[in-house]
Amino acid sequence: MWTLIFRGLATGSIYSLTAMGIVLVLSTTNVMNFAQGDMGMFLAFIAFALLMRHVSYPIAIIAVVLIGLLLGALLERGLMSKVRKTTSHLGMLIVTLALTMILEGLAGYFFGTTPLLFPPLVQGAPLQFLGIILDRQDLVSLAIAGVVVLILFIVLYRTKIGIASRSLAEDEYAARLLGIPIKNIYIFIWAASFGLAGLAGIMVAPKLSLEPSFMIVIQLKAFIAAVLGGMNSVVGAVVGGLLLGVLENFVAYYIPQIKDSFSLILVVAVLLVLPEGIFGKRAARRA
Amino acid sequence: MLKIEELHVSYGIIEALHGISIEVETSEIVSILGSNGAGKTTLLKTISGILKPTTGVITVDGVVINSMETSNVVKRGVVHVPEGRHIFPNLTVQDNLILGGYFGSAAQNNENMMFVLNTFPVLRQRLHQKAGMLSGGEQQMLALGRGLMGNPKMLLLDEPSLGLAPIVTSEIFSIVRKLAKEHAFGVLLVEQNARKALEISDRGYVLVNGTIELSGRSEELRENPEVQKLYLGGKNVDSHI
Amino acid sequence: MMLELQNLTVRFGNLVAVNKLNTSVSEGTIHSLIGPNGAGKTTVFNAIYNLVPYTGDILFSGKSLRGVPTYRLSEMRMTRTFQNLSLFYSMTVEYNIALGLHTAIKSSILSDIAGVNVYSRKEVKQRVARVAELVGLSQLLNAYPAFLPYGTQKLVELARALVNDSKLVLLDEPAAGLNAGEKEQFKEILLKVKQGGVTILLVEHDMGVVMDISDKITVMNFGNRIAEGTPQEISENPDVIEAYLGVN
Amino acid sequence: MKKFTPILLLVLALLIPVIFRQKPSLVYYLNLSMIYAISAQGLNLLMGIGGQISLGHAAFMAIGGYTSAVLVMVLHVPFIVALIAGVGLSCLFGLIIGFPALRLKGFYLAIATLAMGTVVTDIIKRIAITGGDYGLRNIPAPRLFGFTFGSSLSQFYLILAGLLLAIVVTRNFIRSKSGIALQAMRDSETGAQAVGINTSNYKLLAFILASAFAGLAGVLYGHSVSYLNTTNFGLDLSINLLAITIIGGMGTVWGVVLGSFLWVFVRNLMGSGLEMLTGVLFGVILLLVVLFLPRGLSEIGFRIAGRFKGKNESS
Repeated sequence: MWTLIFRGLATGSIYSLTAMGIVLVLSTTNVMNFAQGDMGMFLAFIAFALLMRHVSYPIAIIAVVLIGLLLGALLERGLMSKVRKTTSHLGMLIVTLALTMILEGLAGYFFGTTPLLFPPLVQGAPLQFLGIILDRQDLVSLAIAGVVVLILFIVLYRTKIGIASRSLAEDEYAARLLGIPIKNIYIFIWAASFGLAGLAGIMVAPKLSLEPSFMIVIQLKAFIAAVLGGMNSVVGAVVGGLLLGVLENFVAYYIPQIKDSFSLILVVAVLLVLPEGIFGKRAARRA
Repeated sequence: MLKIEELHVSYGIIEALHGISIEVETSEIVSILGSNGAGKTTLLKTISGILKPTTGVITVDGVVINSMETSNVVKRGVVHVPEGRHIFPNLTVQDNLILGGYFGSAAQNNENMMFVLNTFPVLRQRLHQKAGMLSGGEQQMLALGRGLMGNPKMLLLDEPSLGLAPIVTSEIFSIVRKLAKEHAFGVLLVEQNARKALEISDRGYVLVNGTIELSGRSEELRENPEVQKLYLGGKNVDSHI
Repeated sequence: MMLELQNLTVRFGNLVAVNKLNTSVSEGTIHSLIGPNGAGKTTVFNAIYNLVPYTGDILFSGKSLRGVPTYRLSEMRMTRTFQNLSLFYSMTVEYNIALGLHTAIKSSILSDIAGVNVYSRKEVKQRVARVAELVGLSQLLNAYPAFLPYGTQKLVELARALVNDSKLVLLDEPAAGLNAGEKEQFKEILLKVKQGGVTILLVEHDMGVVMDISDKITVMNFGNRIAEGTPQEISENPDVIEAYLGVN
Repeated sequence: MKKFTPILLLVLALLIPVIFRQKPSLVYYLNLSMIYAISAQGLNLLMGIGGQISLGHAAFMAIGGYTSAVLVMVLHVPFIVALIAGVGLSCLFGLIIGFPALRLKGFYLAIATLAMGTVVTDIIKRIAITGGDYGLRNIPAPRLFGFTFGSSLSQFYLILAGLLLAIVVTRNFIRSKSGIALQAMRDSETGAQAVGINTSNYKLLAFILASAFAGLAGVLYGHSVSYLNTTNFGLDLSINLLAITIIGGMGTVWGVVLGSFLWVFVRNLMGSGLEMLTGVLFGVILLLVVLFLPRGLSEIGFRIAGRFKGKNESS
């Protein structure tokens, strides 16, 4: 029972990381990023290349996150800022779909489509604690996810740039009137979400095999987590991801026949019945 | 201090302002009156750099600001408190205020925060609540307070009385007047509530279809039959244009 | 009565946007709904169109509109225009107006697949031409609305609302953004429309327009009806003067 | 002149396989292109005319293909019956998937259709009769009126007929009352409701029609390629169909055909080892189209045609 919950949380933490990136971008820039997962996939390949060149694990992680931040900033300046001006929401969605085609194509071209084995973050037998079986890999990924969530929260709620990002999500016009340098905030947001994608990619890669499409499933689950969380709050995304991870583990254990479709049916149901998400809140709009 | 000369502004092919000239001095409150669609909000948006004029010059203390980005206009001390308040409803009152002082140093912001909370004591009680939970009047105070956090030399107020009960409007207006006089900044006030606006302002301009139709000292405007007509719609208000 | 509002109340959370509003619109009149920003005027339109939940009742030609979906109203001969234009920008003015006849023309899935263009029928063209002449758009039928001045676009929307022989037309701020000349033209057109037997319910900010053409005016403030009467009565009403000029 | 262009094109189309009969692989790719064009034509109606989005379009091809294949292989029903059943079932699912569209817009609709599409292929995979992970092999060739369309060449004409049907129906529908109502809704939903358009019904209609095309394409795919596997009808294909439609030009009938040919040929004719770059190339083209050519590549065609016309008139 507790083992199930723990495993669920470990998987859920990965959903949360990806969902946070999606929600961060969606709520501030109004772009639903279908490429969040593939951004992580691309960075996981870079991490793989580094590890193969005997770069140590921690350095590879740091390098990938830094590369992610840089790519995110480039993506915003080079593409998204231009797209924002000229196209509709639908257009922006298609732009991110195009991005998935490009990223998967590039990864496939450089690394091939044969699944690769990504070295695990840590090795060793699972730990036992009060009768719960704790996988080391899961423990590490939970810990990393926890630290990242904490850092992101401090940034979003305690720093000017974070508060400004949240204000942009609520009312861009007002943010502009206050003189907030919106350009920089957008760069910050895309950089942060690309960085998050990289971390998620590295967490997932050892669990699945590394191939150009390996993040698609996670991307889908992250969408579901984001929808559960109400699409507009980063807190919701984290909780939604963890909840989905746990629910999935229970369903897979007790009713394995429906484990693949369960979350998909759940998301459609939530969208139709509770469009604000389970934890979502209706924005406290002015009268 | 704020000087606007021959300002023309267009939306695409449609011109909304046809050559407007306005001045506001330090410590002076100037109201802009006019019906919906007359171009009042367009004027404020152009001053704050949201819209770019086709021709014309806007200067603040002699510096041309009409080609600047909004963030630079704000740095020059021109702060626009928009119609409908536009507070950030899901952010706390404190976060709303912090964003008003985005460019200030920490020390300066602390000082401003104290000042704003002393001016609007209601906000102090609600500092950690979500701004969306405030009443209409409190939200307007928050919007004003957020504007004051930016150390304005020139405050642009768009319809501060919108949706507020008369007594609340009076309270807010008297605070604005007091602040402008004591802290020596200019106020450009756009208002539908013409009588109220003329009560607190020193001078006023009447904007009709993108042109200044009348201007003068507030007392004069208040007595002017044209102004009365504009607001209660006598016959042929438009015919003399 | 063409339209009756009985104790109409609309709440958004704690805010009462419209409070127990009672009024009736007589057949063949121009009835205006005025009040400062945020007084609840557009909310009344939205309630009539079943776009917001309300209590009380709304009767159209004696029939309650409760639960009647928005799209049915056109068939019942009630149409409206919008504060922000809602034209079909990928289509010509002619088609924009002709679509007002959507409920009047029948088609089947077979005729759809066979590619029958119902709007090219002679009868449709005639009706469109007639209403285009009424509002002065005859020369512009082949133009695309996006290239027309704002005021003319508003006329296209009006023509679309009129083409299906509507009994009642709800106009939301039709004069906003019009220049002086266009306003004069608009007033004349509305009076002509009224002569044609159409009842008009008007939400409008421009007092010049309202005072000149209304038969009856209802004044709202903070969701409440504060006065009702002829333009003359309204302009002398002290409550109205206070709402607009803020006399203490 | 203009009147004869379609006839000219048709004659050319009819001659193509004869000209290339030495190259059956080329004819095979032509067939595939046409199949994707039929499917994308449905997406064109849905997105280009109806303004709705679907990320589950490929699933309807799977429904059509599997239904027809299973009926022919297991129940031995005539191809024509299986064809109708495949399209019919696809329509039914189109109706079902259309319901969320009544409440959801934009991104949310994209997620819902993505999820539902995935569920559909998932369910198909789980039914034993469909061959599960191994897929369905040796699906018999289409047989109509006693004639078996066994070769790529004969299938070419059958698929061409399907494509022509799709094109004609799309063209007609765009001008019909329903088509115009859908375009009105796309331009302004509030305006459409004000003139009495029952927007819910028309949205459902758009989904049903789109699924009908996809279903038809799926049936033709199954019986001509003779192999079906759910992995070929996943999100990947849905996205590619979307790309085909947008690159070719949403709302234009011929653009979609152009887009399909481009996609199939670029993908299959790029040298070995470079296949993966097709995705990159298509992604880049898609980006450029979204940024610079809102009407897709067909816009370039329009411009050239326009210039040509202008020259003719001036000379």
